[in-house]
Amino acid sequence: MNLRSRWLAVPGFVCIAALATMLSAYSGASSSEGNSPVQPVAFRHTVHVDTLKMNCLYCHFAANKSFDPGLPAVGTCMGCHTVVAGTLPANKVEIQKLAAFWNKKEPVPWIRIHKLPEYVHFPHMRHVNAGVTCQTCHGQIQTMKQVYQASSLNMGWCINCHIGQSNPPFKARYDCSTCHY
Amino acid sequence: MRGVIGAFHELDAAVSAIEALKEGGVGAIRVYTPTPRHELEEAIGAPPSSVRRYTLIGGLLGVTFGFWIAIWTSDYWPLVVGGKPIASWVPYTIFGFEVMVLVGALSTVVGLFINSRIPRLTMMVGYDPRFSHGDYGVWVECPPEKAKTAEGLLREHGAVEVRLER
Amino acid sequence: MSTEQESSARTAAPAPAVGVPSPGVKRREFLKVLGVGTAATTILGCTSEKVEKLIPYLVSPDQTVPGVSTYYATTCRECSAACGVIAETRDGRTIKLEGNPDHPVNRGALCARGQAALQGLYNPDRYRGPMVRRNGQLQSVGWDEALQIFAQKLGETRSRGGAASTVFINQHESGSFPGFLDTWLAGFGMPAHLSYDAGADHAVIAANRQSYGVAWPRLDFRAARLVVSIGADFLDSWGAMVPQQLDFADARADHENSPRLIYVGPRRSLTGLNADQWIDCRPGSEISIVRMLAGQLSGDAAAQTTGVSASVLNAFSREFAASTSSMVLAGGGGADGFDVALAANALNQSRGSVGLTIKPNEGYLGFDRMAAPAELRALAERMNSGGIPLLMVRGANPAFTLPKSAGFAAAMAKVPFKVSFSSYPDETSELADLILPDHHSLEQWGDTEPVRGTISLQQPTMDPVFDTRATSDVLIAAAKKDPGSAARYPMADYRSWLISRFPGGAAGLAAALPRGIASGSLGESTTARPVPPVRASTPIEQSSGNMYLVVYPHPFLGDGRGANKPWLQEIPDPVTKICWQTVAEMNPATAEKMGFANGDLVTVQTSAGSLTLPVLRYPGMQRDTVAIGTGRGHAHSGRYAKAGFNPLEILPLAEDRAGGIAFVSTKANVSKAGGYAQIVTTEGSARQHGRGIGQAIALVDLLAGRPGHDTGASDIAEVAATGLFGREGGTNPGTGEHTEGGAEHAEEMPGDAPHQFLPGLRSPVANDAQGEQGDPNSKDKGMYDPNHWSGMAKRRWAMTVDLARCTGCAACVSACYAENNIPTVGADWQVGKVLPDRTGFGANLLRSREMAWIRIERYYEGGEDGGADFDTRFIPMMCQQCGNAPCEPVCPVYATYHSPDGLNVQVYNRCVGTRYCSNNCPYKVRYFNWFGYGEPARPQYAFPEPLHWQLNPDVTVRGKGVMEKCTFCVQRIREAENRATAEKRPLKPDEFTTACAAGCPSRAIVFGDAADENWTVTQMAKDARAYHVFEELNTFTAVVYLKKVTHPAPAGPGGA
Amino acid sequence: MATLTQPVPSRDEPRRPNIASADVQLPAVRDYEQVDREIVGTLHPTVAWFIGLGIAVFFLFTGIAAWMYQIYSGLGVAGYNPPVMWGVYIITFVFWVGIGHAGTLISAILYLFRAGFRTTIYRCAEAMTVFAVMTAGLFPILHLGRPWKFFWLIPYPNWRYIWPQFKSPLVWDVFAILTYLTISSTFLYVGLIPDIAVLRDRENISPMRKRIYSVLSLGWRNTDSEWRHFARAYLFLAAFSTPLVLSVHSVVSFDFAMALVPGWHTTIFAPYFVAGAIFSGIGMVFTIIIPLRKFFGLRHYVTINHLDAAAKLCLFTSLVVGCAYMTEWFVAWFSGNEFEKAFFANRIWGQWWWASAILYTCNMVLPLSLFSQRLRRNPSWLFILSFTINIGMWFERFVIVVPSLSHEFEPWQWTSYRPTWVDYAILAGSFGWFSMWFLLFIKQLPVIAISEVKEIVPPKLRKAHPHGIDPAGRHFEYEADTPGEFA
Repeated sequence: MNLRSRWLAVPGFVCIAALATMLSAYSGASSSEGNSPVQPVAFRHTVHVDTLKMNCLYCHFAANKSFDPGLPAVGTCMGCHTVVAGTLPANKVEIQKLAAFWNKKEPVPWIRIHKLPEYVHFPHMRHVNAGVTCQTCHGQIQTMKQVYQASSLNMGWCINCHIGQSNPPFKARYDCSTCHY
Repeated sequence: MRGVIGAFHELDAAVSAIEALKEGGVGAIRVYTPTPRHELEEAIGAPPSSVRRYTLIGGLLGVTFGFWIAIWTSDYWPLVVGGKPIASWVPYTIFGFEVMVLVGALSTVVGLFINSRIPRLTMMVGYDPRFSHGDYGVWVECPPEKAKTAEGLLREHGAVEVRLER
Repeated sequence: MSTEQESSARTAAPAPAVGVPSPGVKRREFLKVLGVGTAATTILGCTSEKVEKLIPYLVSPDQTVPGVSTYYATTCRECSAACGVIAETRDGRTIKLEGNPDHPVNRGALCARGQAALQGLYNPDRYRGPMVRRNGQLQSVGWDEALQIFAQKLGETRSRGGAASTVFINQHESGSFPGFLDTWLAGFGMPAHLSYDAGADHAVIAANRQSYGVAWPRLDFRAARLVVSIGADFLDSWGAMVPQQLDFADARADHENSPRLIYVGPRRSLTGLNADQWIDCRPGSEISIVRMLAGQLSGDAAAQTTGVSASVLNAFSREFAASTSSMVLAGGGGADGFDVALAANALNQSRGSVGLTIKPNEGYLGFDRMAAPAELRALAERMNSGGIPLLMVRGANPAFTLPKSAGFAAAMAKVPFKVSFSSYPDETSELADLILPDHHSLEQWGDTEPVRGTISLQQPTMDPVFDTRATSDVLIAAAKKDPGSAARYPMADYRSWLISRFPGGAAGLAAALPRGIASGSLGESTTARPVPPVRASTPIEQSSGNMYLVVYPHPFLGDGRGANKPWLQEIPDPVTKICWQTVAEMNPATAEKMGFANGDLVTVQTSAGSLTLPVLRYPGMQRDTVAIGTGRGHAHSGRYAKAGFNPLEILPLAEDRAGGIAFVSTKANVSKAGGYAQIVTTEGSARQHGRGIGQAIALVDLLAGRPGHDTGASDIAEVAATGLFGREGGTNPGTGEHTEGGAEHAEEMPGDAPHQFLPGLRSPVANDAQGEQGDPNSKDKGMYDPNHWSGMAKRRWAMTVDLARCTGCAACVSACYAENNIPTVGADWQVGKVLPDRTGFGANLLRSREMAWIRIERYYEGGEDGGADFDTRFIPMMCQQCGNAPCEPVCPVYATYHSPDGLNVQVYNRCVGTRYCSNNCPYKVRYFNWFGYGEPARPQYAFPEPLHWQLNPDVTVRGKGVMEKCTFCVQRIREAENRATAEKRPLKPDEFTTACAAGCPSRAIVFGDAADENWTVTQMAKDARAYHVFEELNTFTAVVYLKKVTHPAPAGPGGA
Repeated sequence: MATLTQPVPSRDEPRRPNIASADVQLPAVRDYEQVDREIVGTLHPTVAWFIGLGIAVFFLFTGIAAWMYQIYSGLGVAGYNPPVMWGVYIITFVFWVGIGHAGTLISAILYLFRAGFRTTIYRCAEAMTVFAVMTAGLFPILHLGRPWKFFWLIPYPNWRYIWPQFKSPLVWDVFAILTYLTISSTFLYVGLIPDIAVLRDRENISPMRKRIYSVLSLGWRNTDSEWRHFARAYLFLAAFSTPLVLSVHSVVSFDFAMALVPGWHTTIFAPYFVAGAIFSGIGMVFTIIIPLRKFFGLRHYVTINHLDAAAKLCLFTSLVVGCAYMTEWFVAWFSGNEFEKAFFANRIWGQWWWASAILYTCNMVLPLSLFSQRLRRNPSWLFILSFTINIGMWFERFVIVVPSLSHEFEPWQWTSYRPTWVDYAILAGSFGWFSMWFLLFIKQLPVIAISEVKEIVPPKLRKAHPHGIDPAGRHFEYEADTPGEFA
């Protein structure tokens, strides 16, 4: 490395660092997009939604009437799984895990994947009733072997839809107090 | 770079040497001086510095950017504050001005750097530390065959030391 | 730099909404609360990266939808009036109380004490389970063991023949429980219980019974033209406050037929401040006034005893004689209170007011069957003599609420076994041997008959917070353990017992529950208890001292039962504006003469003891009188109740002839103690310096369409006359042409908006807010364009506040605290931990750091010399949602901006905390989070478990270092919009309202869409009395105030 | 043909000119070698210097500790008393920004005006400017409720699609202060380049230092073309800095003037603040340079004539500031605005009379002493006066910020204000921070511009010495300091 290139190295590094910071900010790398934790019970959305054609609202019963989509009670699961024990050995193990929770009278401690910041009010029902499909935000959940966070869930991602730049286009109010109050 | 460097204790000696060298057409002259003196400047007779062009362009770029960033960002997500127009040019002149000063001044410095060829990484031929303290140096770039003439002229006008660089 | 911050905030993040089990708090087993979506009651400022659990229900509860509120109608038990409330319950927690609009007593309104019932429910100092005293210490035990002990003691007492002298003291309540209790007691051979309410005015109740045959008649202010209140604080602590306030405000709002109110008494209470005239008689001389009004005494003679000038009294006398319909109300707790009340009632009867303005047949039943305090004093004597083997106390706190000179606490120590059913630690339960904590009234079943023919139901709104049990169920359980009684108690619990008695049975109950009321009667006895032998007291003039001592019930804390609720401690007393502190109130002129500055410590010495406390100069004091409020200074209660002093410690025991405690019965020696304690108040200047904040208009001027002269706006008037502002409506020669609602302008500056009110009430687009100075060709951008597809700019949320109705009771403030998760900051541990420069309760308030988004300003007009002739202006001051908001353009990060629907929005998570917006707010309605009031790990945490269960999940809990303020309950606006969208319809006019407007017991606040003619607010804003505060600043506020209407004395210009 | 002569004072003119003029001379400085020797000679650390640095660092750490505590606990530990939402931090911010104005004024404006007395004091003043602005720049961050979010005030692209609110005076501040900091440090650095070259070219210098100085001097070789561009660039920088220095304090004054608070909302604020800033800046220059010329033995560089000239500037700005005060009173009275009147009554006679009294005494009354030539030429008096000016100017900002906020429109919200130990510790820390940088500066870099001093020192000539000597052929005599000079 000659003298000249050594002189250029310092500003070069600074530039690269600045560029990387900016790119990461824009790409949403600061979100936990792609996060896919292993759940206490390996629930298969593929089986329930894709194969059995269950409606999302069967389990997430409040998604069309509350801010909160609702999480199925263990009792809801056991409504079927007292009868359905699974066919594949791998699935049988998981259903037994579920039954174990039920027998202990403990709820399943699911690990949360999709989490908006605390100060954002996200009314599920407004979105669901406006025809925004679950997949728009949660990705092709019916094909996910293990659920992961499909979208960045950062503010720019929200805004894109609200100002009608999504496909299919939706439009919604986009002043701050729509979500932040 | 080849040439002759002569060191002078006295200012008038250096001035007369420069004038003599120019008259003799020995070669390109470069003067080292611990402080800028009008006498030397006039003797060399160089054209005005082109730093001013950098200043002008920088200033214009700055004022444009200042107004643009303020207006474009306000308009990008229009929110009314205090019943004021969304892009209100009156307060935005502050950005025009400040960014003009910032970019204009920085590009002036860039102009200085480019024109003066600094930062310089290598030693300059003929330079001697004494030139930053008190002595004047007159460097003539010339082929070896003209070196004798140059040396003669320098010594004649009072150079305390003359050195050939090759 | 901020890693420390972030990490501490991060660990704190999910606390309120996502429950972390902690020892001692009992949780619904199936309600392992979920944390999805609405988990917004958390600290902003951090993105939580840590692994968070989603805990589902084990079994899904029927009917509830997570994130959607359920509403239960029940009955408020905070005082005896028994108002109907609707409890909003979200995910198993009651988060807000509102008045029940169908309820005959409160008709949808709710007072501050009612709002604060939630802080009783979630009080962090509640007993978490039964306790028993072992080796002198209270120790937790299980319910089985506690019940065993209880049953055993009952049996022991009976077997030893002590049953007949066993005493049960119950916090007074109406309904079927008292009867149930008496039956139960009778089953054990025990005498009927003592139903005790230290906050009720026994002399008046007894006099009413004697005169009218009922305990508390309905007061029809609308029928009266002159109301004379002789120490009766009917807007506050005297009787059924909420309905009285509703009726009074309604009467005053009908300007033409509104009554004039004259207040007689040594201290101007809240009613006194709302009065048009105050007659500052000496304590104990009220009877002379009544006799004067009755014509039994000349004005001159009355002037002798009362210390009021004869001319005032003669004019008063003439006015009273000339009035067509009048109402004389007596109260004030004097030693001759019974006689005064009887005389006043006689006056009403002789003038034919009974049935016209005073309606015994429509009276309130909540004050029936109350035991006189003299009975408790007598009980103390019996206890002292050792005649009581077993004492049971539920709810009441006689050890604190009786004067210390009655010696109740000392006597209680001589009772071999004391059982307390109190939910909270207090001075009485502290002495108990067995504590069987009762459910909070919001956790249990019950009923009451507040007015004849209507049953008001009480039902649990949520599962119990702690391991408590309803006393009624405990009694049933104890009876079942007793072989003699078991047969009579076959029912499982009190609810079954209630159903069995309820008209229509279980089906009837189920049908009544949605509205919380049923017609019918429980047929309970309303007969008066016999008055016990009363101890004669010496006349006040014969006691020694240099000043009269007036002890009065605190408007919020009452007899002390509200003292451990931080809201009630923090919300300033509506009269004195004191928080967290007990002061000695004195007339400024007297204090000046005696050399007492505000805050100087004085010693108040009576024959029963002495108390050293700071002086407050309060112009509403008679010149020879010192007043101290009750309620504070608990020795054994919760963490918040320790603030202040208890004047009952120095009150010599005196009883009126009805057996009530005489609170005004002695003189006291007031002397300088040396030392100084800063006054904890929210008041800066009590004078508005002619700035026209609270404006008023005399009734005659209003009716004649004249602008009138108002001292409250005089300086501004001067300016307006010189033409520099020229925008002051109240002072300009009115032409009567109220085209847009306001008075005409004297002069207009070029470029001013052409009318006074509507510019601020229209859509706040940039061009509009600038009036004619705006560019006519400019286009409104995006959402601000009224034709934008979002339609947001079509609305303009606005509010009117009718000062002719507002009584300054501060119910709106408490409603706002409850709705908007406003932290209280006055506890002594909520200050800086290292070298704090101010300590003690209220330390943060000494630095004006209170967080109330709406505050009641109380300005005096006139009476600068300390005289009685001053008018009071109460102005609820909240964010004015300016169309041309000064706070917005100074925010560097758009944390505050104007929304297209007219709100001045505050985005908490965008705020960096420069506080410039607050500097630039002329109304000073922005509040800064100086400490992490919402972060559980901090000493400043304002919602110690389980108080945080009350937090509204729709509202962000603001983090440290951000600005917050009123946004017209934007969460309610969004909720209503969401509801309308779900039902695929537009918003209906007056479909919803803000928390302050909903709670207001005088209906002074009206909220709505000012851009839509169908909303009430639009009509209200057109009133001739309408004005904006600081209109000359061109802020174009969305809050319109309607001038107070004063009623000067008919004869002269005096009065107001 | 170049002329080597410069105007020579005629025999009839008084020897000690009463008017500071472009030809302020340094008679006791004879040649370039002396300049190098004496100025470079100040760069040796002494025990006293280390003690001073230690004290500065101690105060700095006190301030840092207080700030850490404040960040952890929240702003409540400071003495804020709503609605007094701004206090010591903003006062101190404006104070330091004001201090930071004299340097650029002296180096840029006086450069354009060819005021000769600037030559020997400008480096010092300019360094003071940079460090003062560095200090001032901390306060807007430090006073935030959430200081870790300060970068939201800077327009940077982000995935939220949100930007700063450019109508806010605080964003103007960000731009003005950052520009000013950048430009004033650039100006300082550009002026330093030839001097660093001098330091680099010394003999007997350690290789490490030589390397550092080589890098910092950017390979400066004193060639004629370097000097030519340098002079032009310097001129443009001065031309940019002149309106900048006026704009920066105007923008700072807009923080107040743009608000509608009585006592803030006036149009005179911009000139009033700029004059006040220059006034306080010159006060601080005296505070710094009078001890410096004594301890560094530079009395023949910074002569009494220099101090005299600066004192006149000080007097002038004091008169401007005094005029502004009186205009404020007049406007309050003449406007008939009740809020303004009530506020001024409270400021002068009410609650805050003591602060106003300090302010008026220090800024309006005491500087009048500078009408006396004797006092103007007495460094001890100037040194004492510089302290009262600094105190007075701090209180000027106090009187602007606190009484206005404590006595606004809404009487119900009238309050008081009392700082806590955290405020005081951070205030002390700011002085520690400033002093630390300045002390480090004076021992590492020349406090007097070597190459510029050389410009006014007579160059060696073969023929005669027409410059710097009187027509009789004698050197001007070195003018001894008048008796009674500082210590």
